Amino acid sequence: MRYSALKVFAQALTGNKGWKPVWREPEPKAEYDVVIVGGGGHGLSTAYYLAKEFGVTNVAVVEKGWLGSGNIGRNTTIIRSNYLLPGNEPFYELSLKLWEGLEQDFNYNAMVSQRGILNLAHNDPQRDGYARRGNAMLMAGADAVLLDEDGIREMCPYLDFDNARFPIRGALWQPRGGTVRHDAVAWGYGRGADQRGVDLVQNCEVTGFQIENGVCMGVETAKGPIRAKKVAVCVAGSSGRVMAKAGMRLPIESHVLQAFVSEGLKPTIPGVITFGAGHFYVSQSDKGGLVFGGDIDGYNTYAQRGNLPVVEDVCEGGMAIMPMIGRARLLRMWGGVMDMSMDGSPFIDRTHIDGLYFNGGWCYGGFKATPASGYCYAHLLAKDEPHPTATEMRLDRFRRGHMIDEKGVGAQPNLH
Amino acid sequence: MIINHPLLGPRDASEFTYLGDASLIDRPDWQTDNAQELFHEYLYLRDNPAGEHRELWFHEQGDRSWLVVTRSTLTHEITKVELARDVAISRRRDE
Amino acid sequence: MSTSNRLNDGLIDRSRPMSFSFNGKIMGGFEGDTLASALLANDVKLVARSFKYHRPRGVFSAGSEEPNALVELRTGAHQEPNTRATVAELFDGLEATSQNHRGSLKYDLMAVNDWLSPFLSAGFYYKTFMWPKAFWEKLYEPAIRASAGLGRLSMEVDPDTYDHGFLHCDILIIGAGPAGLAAALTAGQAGARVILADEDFRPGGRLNSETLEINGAPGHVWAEQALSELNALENVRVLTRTSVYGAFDHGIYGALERKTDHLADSSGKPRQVLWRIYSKAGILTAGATERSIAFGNNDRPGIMLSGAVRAYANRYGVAAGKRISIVTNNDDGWRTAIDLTAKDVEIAAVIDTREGSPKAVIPGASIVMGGRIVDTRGRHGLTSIALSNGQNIPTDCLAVAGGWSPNVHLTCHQRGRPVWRDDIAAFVPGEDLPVGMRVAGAANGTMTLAAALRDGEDKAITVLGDLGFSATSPLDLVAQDEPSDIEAFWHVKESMGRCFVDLQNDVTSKDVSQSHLEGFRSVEHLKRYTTLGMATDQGKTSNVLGLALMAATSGKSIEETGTTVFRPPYSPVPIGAFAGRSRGEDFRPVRHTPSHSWAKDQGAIFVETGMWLRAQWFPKPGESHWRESVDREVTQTRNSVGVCDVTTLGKIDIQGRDAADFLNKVYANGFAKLPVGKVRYGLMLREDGIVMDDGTTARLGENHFVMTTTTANAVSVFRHMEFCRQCLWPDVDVHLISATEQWAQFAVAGPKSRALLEKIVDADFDLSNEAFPFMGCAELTICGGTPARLFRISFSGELAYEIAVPTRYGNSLAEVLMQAGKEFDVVPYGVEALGVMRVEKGHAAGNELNGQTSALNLGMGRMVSKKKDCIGNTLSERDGMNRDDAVRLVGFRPVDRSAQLKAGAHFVSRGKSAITENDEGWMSSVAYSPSLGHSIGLGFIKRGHERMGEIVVAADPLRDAETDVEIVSAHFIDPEGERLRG
Amino acid sequence: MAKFTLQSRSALERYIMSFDGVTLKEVADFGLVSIAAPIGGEKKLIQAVKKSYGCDLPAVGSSDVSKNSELRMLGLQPGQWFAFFPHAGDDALSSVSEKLGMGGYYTDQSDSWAVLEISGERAREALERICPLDLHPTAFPKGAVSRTVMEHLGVINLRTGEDTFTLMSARSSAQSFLHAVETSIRNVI
Ligand SMILES: Cc1cc2nc3c(=O)[nH]c(=O)nc-3n(C[C@H](O)[C@H](O)[C@H](O)COP(=O)(O)OP(=O)(O)OC[C@H]3O[C@@H](n4cnc5c(N)ncnc54)[C@H](O)[C@@H]3O)c2cc1C
Ligand SMILES: NC(=O)c1ccc[n+]([C@@H]2O[C@H](COP(=O)([O-])OP(=O)(O)OC[C@H]3O[C@@H](n4cnc5c(N)ncnc54)[C@H](O)[C@@H]3O)[C@@H](O)[C@H]2O)c1
Ligand SMILES: Cc1cc2nc3c(=O)[nH]c(=O)nc-3n(C[C@H](O)[C@H](O)[C@H](O)COP(=O)(O)O)c2cc1C
Ligand SMILES: [Zn+2]
Repeated sequence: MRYSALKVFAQALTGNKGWKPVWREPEPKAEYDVVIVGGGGHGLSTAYYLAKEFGVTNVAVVEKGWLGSGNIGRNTTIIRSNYLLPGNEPFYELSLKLWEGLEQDFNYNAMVSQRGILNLAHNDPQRDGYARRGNAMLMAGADAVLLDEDGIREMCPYLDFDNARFPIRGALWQPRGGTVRHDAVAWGYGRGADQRGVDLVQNCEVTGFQIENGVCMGVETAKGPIRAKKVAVCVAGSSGRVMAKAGMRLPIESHVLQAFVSEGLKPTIPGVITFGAGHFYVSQSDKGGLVFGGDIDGYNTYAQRGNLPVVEDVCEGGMAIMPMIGRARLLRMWGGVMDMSMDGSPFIDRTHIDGLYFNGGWCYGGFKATPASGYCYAHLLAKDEPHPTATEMRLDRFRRGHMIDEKGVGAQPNLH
Repeated sequence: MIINHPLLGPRDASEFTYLGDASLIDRPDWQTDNAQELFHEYLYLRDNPAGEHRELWFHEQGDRSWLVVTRSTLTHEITKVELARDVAISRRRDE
Repeated sequence: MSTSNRLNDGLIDRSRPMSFSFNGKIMGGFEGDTLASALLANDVKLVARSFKYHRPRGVFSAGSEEPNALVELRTGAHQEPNTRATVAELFDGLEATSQNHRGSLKYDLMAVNDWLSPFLSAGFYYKTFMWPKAFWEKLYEPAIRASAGLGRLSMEVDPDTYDHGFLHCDILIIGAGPAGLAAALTAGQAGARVILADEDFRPGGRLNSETLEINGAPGHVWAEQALSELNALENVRVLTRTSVYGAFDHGIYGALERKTDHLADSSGKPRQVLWRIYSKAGILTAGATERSIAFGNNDRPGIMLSGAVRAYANRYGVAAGKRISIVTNNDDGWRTAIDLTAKDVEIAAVIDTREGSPKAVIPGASIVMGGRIVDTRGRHGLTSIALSNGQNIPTDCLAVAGGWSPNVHLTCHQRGRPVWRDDIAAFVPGEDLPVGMRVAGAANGTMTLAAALRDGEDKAITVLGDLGFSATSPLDLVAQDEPSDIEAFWHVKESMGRCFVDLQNDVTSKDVSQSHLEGFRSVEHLKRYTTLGMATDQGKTSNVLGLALMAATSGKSIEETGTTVFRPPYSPVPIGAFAGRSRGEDFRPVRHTPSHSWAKDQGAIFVETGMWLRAQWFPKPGESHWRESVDREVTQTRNSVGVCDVTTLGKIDIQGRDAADFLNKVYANGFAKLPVGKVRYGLMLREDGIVMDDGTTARLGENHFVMTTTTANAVSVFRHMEFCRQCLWPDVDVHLISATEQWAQFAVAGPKSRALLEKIVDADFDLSNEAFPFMGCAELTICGGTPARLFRISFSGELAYEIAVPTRYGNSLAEVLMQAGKEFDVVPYGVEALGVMRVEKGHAAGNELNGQTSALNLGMGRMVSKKKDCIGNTLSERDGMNRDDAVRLVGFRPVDRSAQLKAGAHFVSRGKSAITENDEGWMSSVAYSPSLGHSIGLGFIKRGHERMGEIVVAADPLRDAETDVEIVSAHFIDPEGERLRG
Repeated sequence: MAKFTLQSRSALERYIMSFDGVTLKEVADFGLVSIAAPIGGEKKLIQAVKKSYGCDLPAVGSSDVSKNSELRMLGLQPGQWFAFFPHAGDDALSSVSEKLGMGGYYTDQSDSWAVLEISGERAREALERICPLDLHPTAFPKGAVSRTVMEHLGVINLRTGEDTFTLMSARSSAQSFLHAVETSIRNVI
């Protein structure tokens, strides 16, 4: 069913009774060309692009819960391509371009809202770092603007310019950055994949891999075994525990990132604002809630919940830059389990087991990557060679000494 | 969270700084033939278990002890807390 | 003042009348009122507009679960959006305004949405607004955003303050209703350390709203007695106006105490205190929340929860209407009729969805058993209800009794799942409670009074036993169990008009079925597709109804359908409260250098470096641009002598028999053979071979070293060294302690530095080049016996020293150096000049040691010893870190000497365009060199060390600049190091 | 030749202030010396301390007072203690090391800390607003000592009496430390 204003109008007149399910609820077949493990953003977009761009439609996405129950359903929805390193920046810029045409492409309004992202700088070295990054962005064909204090004041007069412990000295602004209605991304990709014949199998946990003579032949699931020519894992926060079933240890730890939403407020801030002298970033959802977050809790966990020190730290950061939010109430806090990699950058790669592929290590930044990750993973699965923007995202890069460490904090995931 | 410090009793986790898997105690021998590979595994690869996890916490705002905490990554329940130095010494003896 | 709906009695203080205003209209109430009770007393029915359809709405509940009656409380910077009128205590002069409407509350222009509602059904926006593409940004999105949200922030700095606090107890009891009070009495009398917290300003829970009796007295009287008994116990702390908002790991609870919200003015005290409560055990006695029933137009002002109608009558002495009807599926609804009748309030009808005989005689009311309401009327307030049997009943208030849902919220904060109980038609806490938590009373599904009291007492006895206390004597409370039979009833299918499920977000029963139709069938999909339960009330009165409807549609049981995830906070908490005092200038502590007050007197400009405030430069009269000051400071230092406070560098005192070996392992370069009385530059790697930090370390004795770290890494280096000491090499005899704060340290640099120091060191110390050469160190006395340490090290490249004295003398030493140096034209310099001189000398600093660069990149590859075990040497040998085309740190100068270099520019070869493929490196630090008279830079470029003299382009598209630069040695000044050795 | 002399300053200029039920004052003129025991040398050090001061090297988390009750030995971390005593000059280090001799490693900490004493019947109520430690006498009795965090500052808390606590924090942030403790008092009084 194609969506349009006309369709909404026609349905309204007939009591909204003629809508069709966005996806079928199929039982898994015995065998597929590709089984994608994980029905999050990346799994669904991979399926979508496999079918749409590479003509591979004999595909199943196997999801242990409901579609979009993982990090795609709980992230702070920021999209941007303001990366520094050549192993990353072209990939994220590809992703941003895909976002820009996404809704027309999959006929679903995910409310891609490009109202800009503002990274505040509070000292000279930070500003120098942003300059280096802004230039890297421009050189990769992205957009970037370096703002001075006056420029920021004009854009966000309510920031604390006068009484701040760490005064605002400048900012890197990416006008094309912004937010997207996260759940709708999963639904749009899911619907698009389903329409092209992909089986989306919910409530079907993958419990093991069928590995025979070093070749992966399929998966064991809660709904029985499924054979597959290729098994493509993209389970984000569950990467460690899933790949352990294939006997693999990964350069990944699972950590919780909390996020927060305030009660609904009339328009308060445009776009995204990030604090540079503490852990706080914020945007406003289309429902009016201030959606904000900060640092990860910092300890290994698979529980989708965090603790108070980070809650306080994040709110302190918020009050430090925008003390007018003091009387806004925090409505809900939640957590998501993230696949924190050893250098803060992701993997889209084959494994040493033939037929088994891995996509993960997205840390707190994989939402923005959803389109490109799906596109590049589909490329790898269909052609068995990496997409040109994802050649560095290899599992063996630490062995070879080719880290992609944007933050420069080394092999300690909780610092990335 | 609360970490029941072996010397000081229950203390808020915010006094501590987290490092990671307690296997970081087992630093490889730099002179073995495949030292580079061993160091790669030591520094980069993780069991990352869903369940019991032995991990290193530093009591930075306390007695400056490194602790090995055994904690479930599913429930956060802590079942054991040891001084890392004791753990390190006993591992050496085991070798 | 008309308080037309006031009844007699109630727990308000009629001797304390108060006036308040709503939308500018001034009205009266009493102490003990909430804004909601006072509005109802004044017959104000319409108080708000719903989120999506802008439907007129009135007060729905009498507690924190309120979905409708949200107002903007107070004015100006104190304005507080989305405040529940049902918990806002009345104070004299309170001002409130309604929110979320265009035009007046009564004639809201946005109410057109209500007429358009068929087009705005669940998820409509995902299906449209996509064409033409360009319209999204310009038209659709702005329109959607403008209509989003409820209340407005003032956009002014929050003028109130907030505090944090920490409490410890054996047992935290959450909720001071009958169950909580019974538990607290039991636990308190047994001597346990007890905290009893309640959201309400008046403890007692439902006892305040009911006519039930305990020990022969009205329940609220017993509650008062219990409370004074508890207050008399030293081991019990009662916190009212305190909501426990979350249950966190290991018995930590978060609670928000509202200190001054019930006052007109906070008088400079914190408005709220956010407590972190550490408990050994918790007893949740949070009661239950009533829920609604879905029938046609069940959302009009005047339609309220039955228990709330009772609460307004019994507790606040307010009749919620003049002619009240009740619809119920359980016995509790009847009590509303009974209590109101006793207060002479006219009851129009009692409609029980169950068949059978009436549960009470209600004079004058029509009683309809097996009744169904299909529609209601009254645009701005209820006027009548229509039943399926054709009856039309004029009524201005409808009390809805859909059953009670135990407040299981906190039992689920650690991923616990509640379980369904058919007999009470409700979810009760499951087995997987937060560690240490027990649940009693209505929260546990124990819905009736006598049983709730007993449950509270029993759970307290169990917990006491677990903690090793024994209960003293039984409470022996006498109370009755009120009738509480229920037959689940959710939805009048034959309704005319929409049946609202989530009142705030305007989710209707049709949205639920449409969600099912479109495949959003899991409760979590239902929630996200329809926004059910996502409003400020988090669906407290509506979630169970919504999922019951979903269960019915999908043919599953309610148990199978399950609930969505409960998340903190139980009731919303201001962001300001979470931040506490950490805001504005108090966001983080400030660290001052020992000479801060002297520097301030000199008019220094300060800059934040981490937590430190450091003098950036010292402007002189007549200098109008910072560069003038900095150039002067550099020039004068290089020509004569300059002084700079460098205390902020980390200092670690290292002692022990194995100290030298230890340093040899934590540093990449050798330290074992450093002689006593000498300093050496040390390069510290991370295990991955990337540079972690650098600094100088002095050997003061055979077993005694002092290490310096960079300012930024002082803490992390200390932590790392403790890790090495305790975890990697646990047998070594090495002891570390920070000495950063102990010593005030000054760089004294420049050709006259020796002459200056000679004036202050005590006579016996020989400063000559022979006696105290470059890289020497010593402990000595200065200024007549003050202990000091002297290091002959140089960051500036000049003949230079660092001198340290105990911090107490730091400020004085700055003054003395200035006095003694006057004859040499001494100059104080700040971090800016320090930075210029280090760039001139080619020293790497933070911008170069950024955690991404290896010793090889920095041109120090050869320092990494291959002959010993040290942190980082093995992995620094990986191929990827030893590529031929690796970037190298070198110097850059503009071909056109008048050009200004910019840090952050990227290098491309001449003739190549500035795109990623051609990127060869970046400029990390720049400075204007007054010594050379032009701009200089340090940067990393591929194979830089082999490209001396080559001209490349520093591309800076961000600032629209491209500058030709020449690759040169990083040592712009005195490359042979003659000055510093002189 | 030295015609210059250096003036000493206390961290908080000898601050003192009384509130209703609480007194807050700077403790100045003290010596604070860290003592570490060489591995294997603990016994010897304990004997030396016993002999010189008549007190124990206490367990981590507790303190012990010297025979003449002038010096307090604080157990702060395994193998490390702080000797805390009234002392005016800048030779606190040698005054300890000379007494205890070669058996330990000593580091002067006298200038590293700003020290406040908070006392009075409402002192605990004020501390409740910043100190995460359980200060109930059963959990933190007289003589107990612990490092913790208060308002982002590391603080050593030593209980010297029923209602008297000595608080030590880094000297460089003395002003923020004082502000934090003072605010806690003002917020409750
Ligand atoms: C609080 C928070 C905020 C964030 N903010 C941002 C942001 O602002 N911008 C940004 O770019 N990124 C952000 N992220 C990161 C981003 O959400 C993730 O990187 C990204 O969603 C991960 O990819 P995914 O969508 O495929 O993961 P998921 O949605 O987590 O998908 C993985 C799926 O695998 C399923 N699965 C797991 N194990 C199995 C199994 N054994 N069998 C079958 N299925 C299985 C899971 O149930 C899950 O549905 C944030 C993350 C969090 C938690
Ligand atoms: N007959 C029925 O159908 C029925 C149903 C429900 C309740 N009741 C009545 O309710 C009472 C049950 O007693 P109870 O003590 O279990 O409950 P209660 O409702 O009397 O008391 C609960 C208290 O907990 C407080 N509270 C809730 N959540 C809190 C939080 N997070 N933080 C702080 N405070 C919080 C509330 O303000 C309230 O005062 C009995 O009187 C019973 O008669 C009857
Ligand atoms: C961008 C964004 C906006 C959200 N807005 C709301 C909101 O307005 N109301 C609400 O109750 N929850 C909101 N949530 C939180 C969700 O209810 C939910 O907590 C989150 O998706 C995690 O799922 P879980 O709590 O079921 O684990 C929002 C979440 C996100 C990611
Ligand atoms: Zn704080």
